[in-house]
Amino acid sequence: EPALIFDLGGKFDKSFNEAAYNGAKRWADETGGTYKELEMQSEAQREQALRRLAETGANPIIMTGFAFGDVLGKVAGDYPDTKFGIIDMVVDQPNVQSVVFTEEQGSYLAGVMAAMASQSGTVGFIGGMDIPLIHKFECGFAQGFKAAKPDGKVLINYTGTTPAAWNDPVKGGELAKAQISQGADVVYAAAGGTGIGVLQAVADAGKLGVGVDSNQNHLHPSNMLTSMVKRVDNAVYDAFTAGTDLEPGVKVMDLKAEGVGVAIDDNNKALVTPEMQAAIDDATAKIGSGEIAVHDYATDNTCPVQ
Amino acid sequence: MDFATIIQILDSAVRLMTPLLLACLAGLYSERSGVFDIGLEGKMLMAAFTAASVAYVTGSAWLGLMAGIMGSLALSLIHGLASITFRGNQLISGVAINFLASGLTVLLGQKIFGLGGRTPALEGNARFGEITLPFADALRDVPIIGPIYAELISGHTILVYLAFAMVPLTWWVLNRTRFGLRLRAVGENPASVDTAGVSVTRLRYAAIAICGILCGIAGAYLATALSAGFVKEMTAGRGFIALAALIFAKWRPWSALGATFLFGLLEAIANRYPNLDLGIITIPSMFMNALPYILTVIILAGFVGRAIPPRAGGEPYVKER
Amino acid sequence: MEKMPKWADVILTPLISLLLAAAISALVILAIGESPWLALKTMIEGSLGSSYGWGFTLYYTTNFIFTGLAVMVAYHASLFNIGGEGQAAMGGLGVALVLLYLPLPHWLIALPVAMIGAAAFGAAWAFIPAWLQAKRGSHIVITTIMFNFIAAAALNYVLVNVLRPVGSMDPASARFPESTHLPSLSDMALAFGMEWGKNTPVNVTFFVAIGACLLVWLLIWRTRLGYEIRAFGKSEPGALYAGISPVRITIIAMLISGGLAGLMAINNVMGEAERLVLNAVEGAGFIGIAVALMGRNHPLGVFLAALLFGFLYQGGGELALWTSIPRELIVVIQALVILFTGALDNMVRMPLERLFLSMRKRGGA
Amino acid sequence: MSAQAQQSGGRSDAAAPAAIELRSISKAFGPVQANKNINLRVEKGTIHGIIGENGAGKSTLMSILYGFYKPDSGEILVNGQPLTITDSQTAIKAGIGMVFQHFKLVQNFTVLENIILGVEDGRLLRPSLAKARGVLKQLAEEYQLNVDPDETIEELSVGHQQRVEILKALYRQADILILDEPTGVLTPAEADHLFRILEGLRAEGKTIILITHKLREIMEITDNVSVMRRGEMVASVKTAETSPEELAELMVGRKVLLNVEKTPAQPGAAILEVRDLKLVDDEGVERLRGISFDIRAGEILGIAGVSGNGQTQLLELLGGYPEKGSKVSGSIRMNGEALDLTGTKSDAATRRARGIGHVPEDRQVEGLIMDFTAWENVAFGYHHAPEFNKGWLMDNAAIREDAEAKIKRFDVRPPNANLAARNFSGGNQQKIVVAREIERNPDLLLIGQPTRGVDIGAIEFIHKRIVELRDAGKAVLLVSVELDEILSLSDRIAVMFDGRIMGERLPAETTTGELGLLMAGITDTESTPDSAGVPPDLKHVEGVPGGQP
Ligand SMILES: Nc1ncnc2c1ncn2[C@@H]1O[C@H](COP(=O)(O)OP(=O)(O)OP(=O)(O)O)[C@@H](O)[C@H]1O
Ligand SMILES: Nc1ncnc2c1ncn2[C@@H]1O[C@H](COP(=O)(O)OP(=O)(O)OP(=O)(O)O)[C@@H](O)[C@H]1O
Ligand SMILES: [Mg+2]
Ligand SMILES: [Mg+2]
Repeated sequence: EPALIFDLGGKFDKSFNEAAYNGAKRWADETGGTYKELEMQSEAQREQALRRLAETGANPIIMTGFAFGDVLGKVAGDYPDTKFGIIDMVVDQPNVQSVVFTEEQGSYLAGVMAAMASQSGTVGFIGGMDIPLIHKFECGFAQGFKAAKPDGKVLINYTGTTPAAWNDPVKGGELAKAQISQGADVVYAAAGGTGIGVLQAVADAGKLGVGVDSNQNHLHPSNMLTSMVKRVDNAVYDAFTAGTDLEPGVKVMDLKAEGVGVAIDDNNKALVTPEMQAAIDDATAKIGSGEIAVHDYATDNTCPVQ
Repeated sequence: MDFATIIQILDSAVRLMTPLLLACLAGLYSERSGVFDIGLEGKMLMAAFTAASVAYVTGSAWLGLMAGIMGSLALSLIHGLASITFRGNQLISGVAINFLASGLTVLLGQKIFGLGGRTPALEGNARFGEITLPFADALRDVPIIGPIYAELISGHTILVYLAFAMVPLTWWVLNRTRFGLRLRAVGENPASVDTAGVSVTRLRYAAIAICGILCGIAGAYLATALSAGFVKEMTAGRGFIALAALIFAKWRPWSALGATFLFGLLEAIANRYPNLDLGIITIPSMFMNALPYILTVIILAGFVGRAIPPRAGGEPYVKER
Repeated sequence: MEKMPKWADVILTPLISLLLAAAISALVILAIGESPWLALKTMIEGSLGSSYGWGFTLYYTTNFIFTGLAVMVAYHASLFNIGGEGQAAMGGLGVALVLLYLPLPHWLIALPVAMIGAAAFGAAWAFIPAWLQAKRGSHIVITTIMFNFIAAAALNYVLVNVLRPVGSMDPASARFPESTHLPSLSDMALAFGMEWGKNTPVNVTFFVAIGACLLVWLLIWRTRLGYEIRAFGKSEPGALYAGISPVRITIIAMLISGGLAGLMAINNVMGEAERLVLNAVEGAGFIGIAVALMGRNHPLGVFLAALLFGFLYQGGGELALWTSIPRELIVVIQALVILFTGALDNMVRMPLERLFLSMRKRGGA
Repeated sequence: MSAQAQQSGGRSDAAAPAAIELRSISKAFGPVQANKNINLRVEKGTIHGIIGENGAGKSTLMSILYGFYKPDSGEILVNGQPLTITDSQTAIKAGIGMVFQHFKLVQNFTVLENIILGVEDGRLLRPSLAKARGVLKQLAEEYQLNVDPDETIEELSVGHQQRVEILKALYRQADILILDEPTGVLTPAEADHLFRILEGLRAEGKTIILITHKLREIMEITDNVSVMRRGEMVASVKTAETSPEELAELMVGRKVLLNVEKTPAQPGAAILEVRDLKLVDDEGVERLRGISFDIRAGEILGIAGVSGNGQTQLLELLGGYPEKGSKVSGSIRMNGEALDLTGTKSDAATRRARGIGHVPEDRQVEGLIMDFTAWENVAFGYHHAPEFNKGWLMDNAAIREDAEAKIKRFDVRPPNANLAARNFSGGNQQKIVVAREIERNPDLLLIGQPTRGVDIGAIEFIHKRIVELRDAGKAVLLVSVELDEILSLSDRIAVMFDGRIMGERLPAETTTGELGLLMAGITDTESTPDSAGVPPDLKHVEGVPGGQP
């Protein structure tokens, strides 16, 4: 029986935990199988949860979030017969599959779209807490935007310094309004529950929003340019499907593997012009071929643009 | 910084200060009556939840507002029971109320909507819309006054105007009415009120009820005006900031306006300048986010003297032991 | 003459209050369509039913003892320190810096040094609000609230930009050297050939916490400084009359308070995580307020209240982990426990007093 | 007003009903039986005194009558009609007014606001305030009760605060006025003035119940007097048919010496030399304007004066804790050595170490920590003393032992060192403070208002101890607003007015009249008031004999 462990944000975090949950649910719905799921309550529980699940025979055990990396590194060796999967972090152990996403590539595409949709030449990015992971989104977005509009401007805000930063739609809305008043007409939110407020404020102002992680286009049809989807659900689904045969090593979910991408559906179809679509396809191809190398902020903590 | 930017920042400050102002005035009523209230946060949170839920279900922001007030009032009642009727510790009661709201909102939200404590997004009449004041559009192009009127003063939701109207109203109630006189007296020396033949209990309950109503409006404003629905823990510490503003304002209504405006303004400025580039160094976002708090401390240390709370504050009125 | 025997006040009243809280909690659980019985069973088994559960319960207890004592000491000087959260976070920074940058060959050496680092950083973070209160009259409640936010920002910055190992995504410091790892209670039990609480985070810090309770008790009720703190807390004019300096006491009490809050880092940062992560304090600073107030500002009370919260935390964690009951239920239960034992205690005490009084009258007549 | 209505209804009984009749009233506070089966009859149009030791239950009984406490059993008749008094509103409606021992005023309200509190005429304040202003003016003229209606209470002297309380009752048209220890905080002159008012009220047919510890006042003004002891009413007599000695015995249950016995002083070397002491408080008001005096060993220097003329500041300054932010100059020498006036060595702890004991004016705010037990309070201020400490820790056993001994020697009741200070009556609280300060045998004892609100048994005791200390060759600085106390205890009297010492007199060679003049700032050389120097809070001292224009 596979198991899934959510990080502290909880499974309904409107972000990647929720995406993981959707993947597991899809697997359960399709196969009729059952799985165990756990939500973390505190830092100290991580190890407890891993060990308890491993001891009860759950296999594979998938966990979301970089915060598990340290503990998994410690625990995995004690349960050589159990397969583990960790998302957003690389853990070098023989029975661990590390799934990493190239958020910068997906964000790059979103940046390209934003540049083409923007009339003012100014777009915005709103992150939750100021942590490296979110800079990956920011930097990819900025690269894509600059590639299409070299003299355009990206406004950047982070919501806060406590976990409340992920759940403050009011502040998110206010940041969006501040960016809009500075000319931004497309705003990309990578801020969990805070993003809901961002997208709402953007829609209220008649501007365009870009969602994150799961497809959020339905939130404000015709005011959502797109969503940068990060297919955590696929990663979980695949892992559950692989079951005990989960392949150890690093699994890169990149643009090519459709691990990341921009969502285009009925809600935003009207906004995606043929030229835009062409640009997306072009960029996708070039990134795939390596012609465009989107810089990953995490490698050196710097961003080539801005 | 040009004039338009200043207007935009002030406009943002007004929106950000409104929940603080309402909560601050709520605390003012309660604390001037001698009942300390660190549960402002919890009451706002509960109100935000009930307001958003009912607004979603009924599609009416006004019904949502009523529900927000009810939700907050229910917690006020618990606080009253603990701190007035049973003469318990007001601080503990406040702490408990914060926990209670934090847990109950998500628990109920999950039970009702199954979205992990969120409510579905509110649309149309389920939210308070922005009001354009008369002549706002006509005056917009008049220099200076035009933008001030059209962009700063006009274009807020009704709750913002209500919050601002509460300031002179509160001042008037406290200083010009019988109720206000008694309310202030009961916070300074409840025995004086008791020996005058007026019920201390009833007065304090009345104060706490007003506190509940105002917190209710604040919560409803957060969930149904500023944003479009409830998200868990969405008050994000605003109740505590309101408490700080209340002390800062030395428990006075006009000063409360000033104090909350200051908080709103500092936050608006920090929002506007997320990375202050000082040429040599760039101040990281973390510190711009903390700027309102740092400046508060500096202002407090430099310009505001000792704040003396209402004399009977925090103590239950005990006649016989 | 007392209205009722001391045991009734100290044991019976809280017990009945707890039962009331439990009863209401059961109603809440029923209301969300779950079984209260199952919930209770899961909580008790998960937290007290095995050495494993105890290992976690005592770990959380240790955290709460430190923050509870911190609030308590300041409270005796009538200073309401809401800043435990920030002070404990800063204590963590102190521990991390000491352990990462000083060569410490053995935990027996590392522990005292880290304790100094933790206490010093916690105390330093309490010093500014204390100084502002003493000298400038800035209200300690506001300044400590503000300092919580500022500490979070500072930590956010330090972890992301200074302590984070290159290439790591995780805003956390590197692991502390192996030599500084604290023995867990299960290791210690194993040394005596006992199998106890394997893989649980409770560590030697638990004993440090108990020691802290004793020392704080001595400090407050047996030393001149404690006497002065209590006197000042009860009456400032009285303190002046007795030659006690308000400035000195305000600052010293807050330094001790901040130091105690900072010491919590020994448990969670040094003992459990063995590295510094963002939000390591996880609200323990705020729980400390409830613990101190419920513990009636006495170290023994703080210990018991911390144990109760440790139980709720671990039991609640288990509940959320292994049943479909959402984890927020536990927050509600905590709230009810705080409410009934801490704020509505007179609801139980008053009738009890009447009962004892009438019993005595009948007995006397 | 129901009482008046009934009166005008015209009852045909030959004997007029009593204004108040209490029938077997009982009241317990938890285990404490404060009132036991009390019967009391107060005739209409009389002044009825109630006396009794601290804690006898006087205040409780009156609070029941005023509806502040609910009796456990018993019956109350007002003007012959049974009346269930559930709260103060009922009592007020029945025409009962009460001035509490501890005033029930809102400190930061104006006089006017305090007056109308609870009897406003409508929802808005403005008309009520206007009306009250008019009525107040009328009452002020009628009864000589002048106060500035716009002053806040905290700026008024206690005497004036009391006037406000009386005005409150009169404004509520009280027919029956209860005064609980009204003279405890008044100067003799103010007390005289109050009595003239009370007599005026009686002449108008109002009934007055007066609680006091001062038998002189009972004899002077009351028609009847009731004595309480340990919760019971032990006697009710006509004042004309009794004597102070008899009352004292009834009250305490033993014979009491009403006058201090003391031998002439044998002054030695100067212990304390004060020169040109000046103090400006943080609001810039000059509180002390150059005070100089000596106290010698074996001598009691009494400082007389209306309160608010700098005595408090003088005591606090000598005690080592002048008000925060005040500026001090001058010099103090103790046993020939200078004492620091500023800096860290000017605090109360240092003063104690130099041999200065201090019984502060306000025992509840300064002298005691009310939540500490009696034994903890016995170390208060001396908690650094070696005999109370063992190394790093305090020696609680030693402190406790010391406390038990002091409680025994000073007959503190109940003799339970574990009781919190707040659970002792005022008199017994005072004994704890006096015991602590006197028993350490200080070279100099500062003692402010030693017997305020204390019953006669305890007064006798405290006075004796002070004289004993003097006889042991120590110096005593006594500050009191009780001229009787000053006259009977002091070896020399200095009168303070407006931060200055107006003159020194020997008790045998002066009179209350002369001291009263000095207290009002009038020296005998110039007979016009020193109007230039009258501080603002003395604008209303017309109660002081000779101080009135
Ligand atoms: N509110 C109260 N709660 C509990 N006990 C009280 C209360 N008030 C008074 N008592 C108790 O009742 C007894 C009578 O007190 P009361 O105040 O009536 O005495 P009193 O005669 O007015 O004394 P004093 O001369 O000091 O004013 C006291 O011994 C005290 O222990
Ligand atoms: N609310 C109360 N609770 C408990 N005891 C009380 C209360 N109020 C008064 N007492 C007790 O009643 C007694 C008399 O109190 P009261 O307030 O009448 O006079 P006091 O201020 O103590 O004395 P004094 O008349 O000397 O000023 C004291 O023992 C006092 O501690
Ligand atoms: Mg009394
Ligand atoms: Mg008394």
